[in-house]
Amino acid sequence: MSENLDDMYREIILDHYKAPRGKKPLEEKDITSDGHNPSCGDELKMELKVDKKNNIADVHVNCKGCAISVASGSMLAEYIKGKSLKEVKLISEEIKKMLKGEESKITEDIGDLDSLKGVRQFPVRIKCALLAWMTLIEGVNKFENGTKPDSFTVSTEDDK
Amino acid sequence: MSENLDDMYREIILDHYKAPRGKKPLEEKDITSDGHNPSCGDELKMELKVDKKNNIADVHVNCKGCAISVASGSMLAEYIKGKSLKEVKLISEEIKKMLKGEESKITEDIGDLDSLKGVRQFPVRIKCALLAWMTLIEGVNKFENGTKPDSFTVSTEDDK
Amino acid sequence: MSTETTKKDFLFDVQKIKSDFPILQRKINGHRLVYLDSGASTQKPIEVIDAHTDYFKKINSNIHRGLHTLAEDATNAYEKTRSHIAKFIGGTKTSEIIFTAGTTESINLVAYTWGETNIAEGDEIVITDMEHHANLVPWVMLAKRKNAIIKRIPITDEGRLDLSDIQNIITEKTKLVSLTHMSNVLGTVNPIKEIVQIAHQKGAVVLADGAQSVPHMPVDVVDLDVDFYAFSAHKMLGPTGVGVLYGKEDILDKMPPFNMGGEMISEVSFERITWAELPHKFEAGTPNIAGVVTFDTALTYLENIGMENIHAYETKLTAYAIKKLIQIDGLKIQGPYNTINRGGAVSFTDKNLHPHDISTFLDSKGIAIRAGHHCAQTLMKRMRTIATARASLYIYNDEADIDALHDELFAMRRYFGHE
Amino acid sequence: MSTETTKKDFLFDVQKIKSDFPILQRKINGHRLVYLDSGASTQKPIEVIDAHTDYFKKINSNIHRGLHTLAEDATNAYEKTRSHIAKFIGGTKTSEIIFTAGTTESINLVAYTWGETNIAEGDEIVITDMEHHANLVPWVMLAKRKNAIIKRIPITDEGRLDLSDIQNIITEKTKLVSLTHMSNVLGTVNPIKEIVQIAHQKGAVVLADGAQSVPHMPVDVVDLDVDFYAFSAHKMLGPTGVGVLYGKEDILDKMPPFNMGGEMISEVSFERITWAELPHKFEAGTPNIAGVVTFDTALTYLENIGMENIHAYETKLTAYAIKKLIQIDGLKIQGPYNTINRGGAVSFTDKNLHPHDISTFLDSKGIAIRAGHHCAQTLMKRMRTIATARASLYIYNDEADIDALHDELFAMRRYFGHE
Ligand SMILES: Cc1ncc(COP(=O)(O)O)c(C=O)c1O
Ligand SMILES: Cc1ncc(COP(=O)(O)O)c(C=O)c1O
Repeated sequence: MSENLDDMYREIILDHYKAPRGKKPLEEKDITSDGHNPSCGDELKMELKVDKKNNIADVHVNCKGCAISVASGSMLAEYIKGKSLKEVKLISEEIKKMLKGEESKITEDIGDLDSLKGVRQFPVRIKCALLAWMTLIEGVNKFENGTKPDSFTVSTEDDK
Repeated sequence: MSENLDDMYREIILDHYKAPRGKKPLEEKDITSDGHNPSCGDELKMELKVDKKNNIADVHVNCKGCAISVASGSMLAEYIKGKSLKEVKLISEEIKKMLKGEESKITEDIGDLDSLKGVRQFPVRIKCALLAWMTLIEGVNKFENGTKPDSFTVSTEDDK
Repeated sequence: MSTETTKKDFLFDVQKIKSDFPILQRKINGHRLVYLDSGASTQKPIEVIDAHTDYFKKINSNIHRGLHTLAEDATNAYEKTRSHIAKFIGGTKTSEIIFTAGTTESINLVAYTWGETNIAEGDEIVITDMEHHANLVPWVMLAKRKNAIIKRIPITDEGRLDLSDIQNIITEKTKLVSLTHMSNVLGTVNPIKEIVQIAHQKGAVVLADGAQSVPHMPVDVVDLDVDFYAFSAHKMLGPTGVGVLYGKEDILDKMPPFNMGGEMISEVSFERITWAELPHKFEAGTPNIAGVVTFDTALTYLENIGMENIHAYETKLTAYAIKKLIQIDGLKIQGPYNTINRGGAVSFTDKNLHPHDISTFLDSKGIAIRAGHHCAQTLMKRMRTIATARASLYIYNDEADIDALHDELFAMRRYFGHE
Repeated sequence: MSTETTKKDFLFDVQKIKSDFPILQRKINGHRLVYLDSGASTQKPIEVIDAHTDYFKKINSNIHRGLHTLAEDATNAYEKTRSHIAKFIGGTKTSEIIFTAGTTESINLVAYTWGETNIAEGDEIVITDMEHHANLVPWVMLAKRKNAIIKRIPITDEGRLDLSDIQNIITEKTKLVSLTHMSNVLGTVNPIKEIVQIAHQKGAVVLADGAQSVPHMPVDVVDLDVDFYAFSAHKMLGPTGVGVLYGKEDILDKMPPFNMGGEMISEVSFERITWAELPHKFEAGTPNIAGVVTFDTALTYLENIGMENIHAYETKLTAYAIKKLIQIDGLKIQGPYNTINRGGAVSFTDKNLHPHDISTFLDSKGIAIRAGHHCAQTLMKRMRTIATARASLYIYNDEADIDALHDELFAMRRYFGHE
């Protein structure tokens, strides 16, 4: 399993883990979404500010969990800022595929996110890397459907 | 298990099996007792005539079952005729002990009954050999307690 | 099909197969072991025995929650068997395959969960007159608890289901039809697909007891369209203490869990408990990991021979057995003589001898058969007998085994003086 | 006792024991395997592995109803283990020893049978704040079905039961006290005997979860006077898929059966079903015969070392582990530091690192520990943590294993930049 420890805990991941981006809570927010991973106990709170063009204006992620879930949340915070809701959902689905080892259509340079690939060799840790992205998808979906913020919780267990 | 097939199916046993004694139903009876062995399906009906001195005046045994249960019932019919109720209960308990490999106090010559010993090497068949004797004990007990005949059924499963 | 069968037959070397089963080298009372009790439990090929040893020497660990190499290897091996089974029985989802301790537990699981929540007063549960106690007692007791009604599909004297009145037996009140795919006593293979269609028309759910069928013929639960299907590993070259319950996902999803504890929960607090996703919801505690892992090897062994081949071979051998046994005077086959839709459980009774004496005698010659009610007391009653002797066949049996049985049955009648 | 212990210690050659476990030869990521996850499942000595192989090569058959040699040999071997267990846990009757699939099933059996018939609205069930889900979820759900009340014996910050208010927790309304003998997370060994006395005074029945205790110390259920006791073979060198439920005969006698099917009935008709005598009433269907038979060898292996010796050795090794681990900055032991009434489950948390990262890191060095909530989410909440890392010891561990753990935990902090 762990011959490739450094593949998972890459420099970049440890960097995000030690200094997670998006730490500051938002003053104004349009979306809040909470996720958690019952088998690990990881908990993640996400806040998003959406501008008039439906782009992500600002992000806050607060994850209490392992290095992988924290780093994944931090990378998400960095990556989605300025992207449209549509783009954001698309990339989330592609990251899910990438982590599950399914064929993904990612061609562009996804920067730091690429380093999450190393998690694939550690199947039990995939849920950790997924947590932030599932919480994001759920938040955006509910926002688009007009559901009130903070009325739901994502669980990684729901994802088969 | 069956290196000693002939030990179990001794000449005497086969003889009783092929021509069971006590076949004739009684015209007058003081005790009737039914026994059965659910795991084999063996069924046994017993009728006893008791004289004024509390001796067994006549016996009828009808057993539908394997060679061992039939032979054991036949030997019982032959052996207990003329014996007192007390003697009959005593020998039944001793036969139980003998079959279970416990120490038995039988010293007298018990004739054909001795051949039941061979069954001991076939633990699953012990219940077959026991059936008649348990039915007898039950019948005599109920008779002594004044319970009406034919109101009960013995099951070998009750004997631990 | 018959020409194809003949062709495939050449691929099936019974002597080679016999040599894969170490126990067949054992001498019983000085005779070679002729094992004709596979309906009770089959023997295990060396591959399966070795797989078990390997598991304990190289992988052994608890599963699922572990983050170390052994735990991950064990989890992968365990889940590999699940995928294998899903494929083996017709291509189900892995979430529809639940590991249990055996057929008996599989059926009880359904009775305690689906049954407890779906059967109400006045509802009807339909079984048949040829059920094993495992597929009878749970339903009779459930019906008792719920004031529901047990109805039975009768059987003909030949030992086939009598479907002439089926439309009156399965009605709008029927909530469940639970029946065996193959009788462990008669050998009869029941027309599950036909019965499923009738039951579904009436809105009833169908459980098929596959304990005797999956080991002996190709089974496709998706094609049969059954809602539940149960079987045991130990009757198909696998280890003891492993069973399978297949259930349709939408039905399983709505069922409450059965046993409760570790692995089957998602979140636990005193206020709220949520269940894990399928199939884990139904697998509480540490399962029989080594058993499940080893079962994979048994499935592969069977696939390498081919379930079609196994079925064709056993059908031929069953026909041979019936032909030989009916030559013996006073012997009666209990079950169909015709081998169409009939498996290799061959029950018989002797006019003069109790099955227990038959079994004891044969054992003294190294021949292992079963005698008794075969956990089917109500069927015994229907057949007006208290017990039968049963020879049940598998891939490691051949005509020589049947000949030995036949010859010793002859000798037996002489021994007991019934020539 | 301590001088006696020291003397006996010389009889206990850990290096010899290590060599009995083939899996310990395996290299994990290039390192020797340091197995510190015995609380989840133990490794198996070669004797146990061989016993299993032997069973399948020489004896394998279904049990009880068979009249042939193999069936009788298998039945004898199966029942031999039952007698052995009866002796191992203090000399109970064999009718009081029921084979199950594991601790989880043992406890669920009691909940479904005794619980279903003895717990009514308003009754109280007392558990503790350190229960495994297996001894929590069944009771919470039973209480929900019955409108009964769950009460909990709290724990101190050190991780011991807080019995100060026990007379108000166990009351005349209490029908059942169900608690673990040893915590799988904290290592705490609970004063079962004392609690049984209090419970019996109030008329309550006591179930003790012995999953973590029976493998590690002498246990005498007769002396403890518990009414039910549950444990698993796989946590004491035995096979997976085998558990034990001990129950007092008079209580078992009055309980309805659990799973229903073959072997557990006496007579079956549609009018009347009667149950087999104890213990068979609770063993429906074909059990894990090979597993039960093999368990006998595991018991003998443990007895040859001596449960007193095992307990004394593990106590010493636990003290060593605690002493070493508290030297690491930022590490906190979750559970008692004092090894009196404490077993070798050593949980810890790191100020900066999640247990999953700890476990993954250690695994890369060949060290197998467990990380997570250990099926004890309510205990995690009480300890104000979401998960712990846990090293759990057994007879094949030694100081070198603890040293390896200690050293790699140091290295880990450097790797993640938390020196
Ligand atoms: C205290 C305790 N109880 C119950 C169990 C459940 O045992 P099993 O998974 O063998 O059923 C465990 C095992 O993790 C345990 O540690
Ligand atoms: C038709 C049938 N159903 C159910 C069972 C019970 O299977 P198990 O004992 O493996 O639970 C058997 C096995 O004897 C069987 O033949």
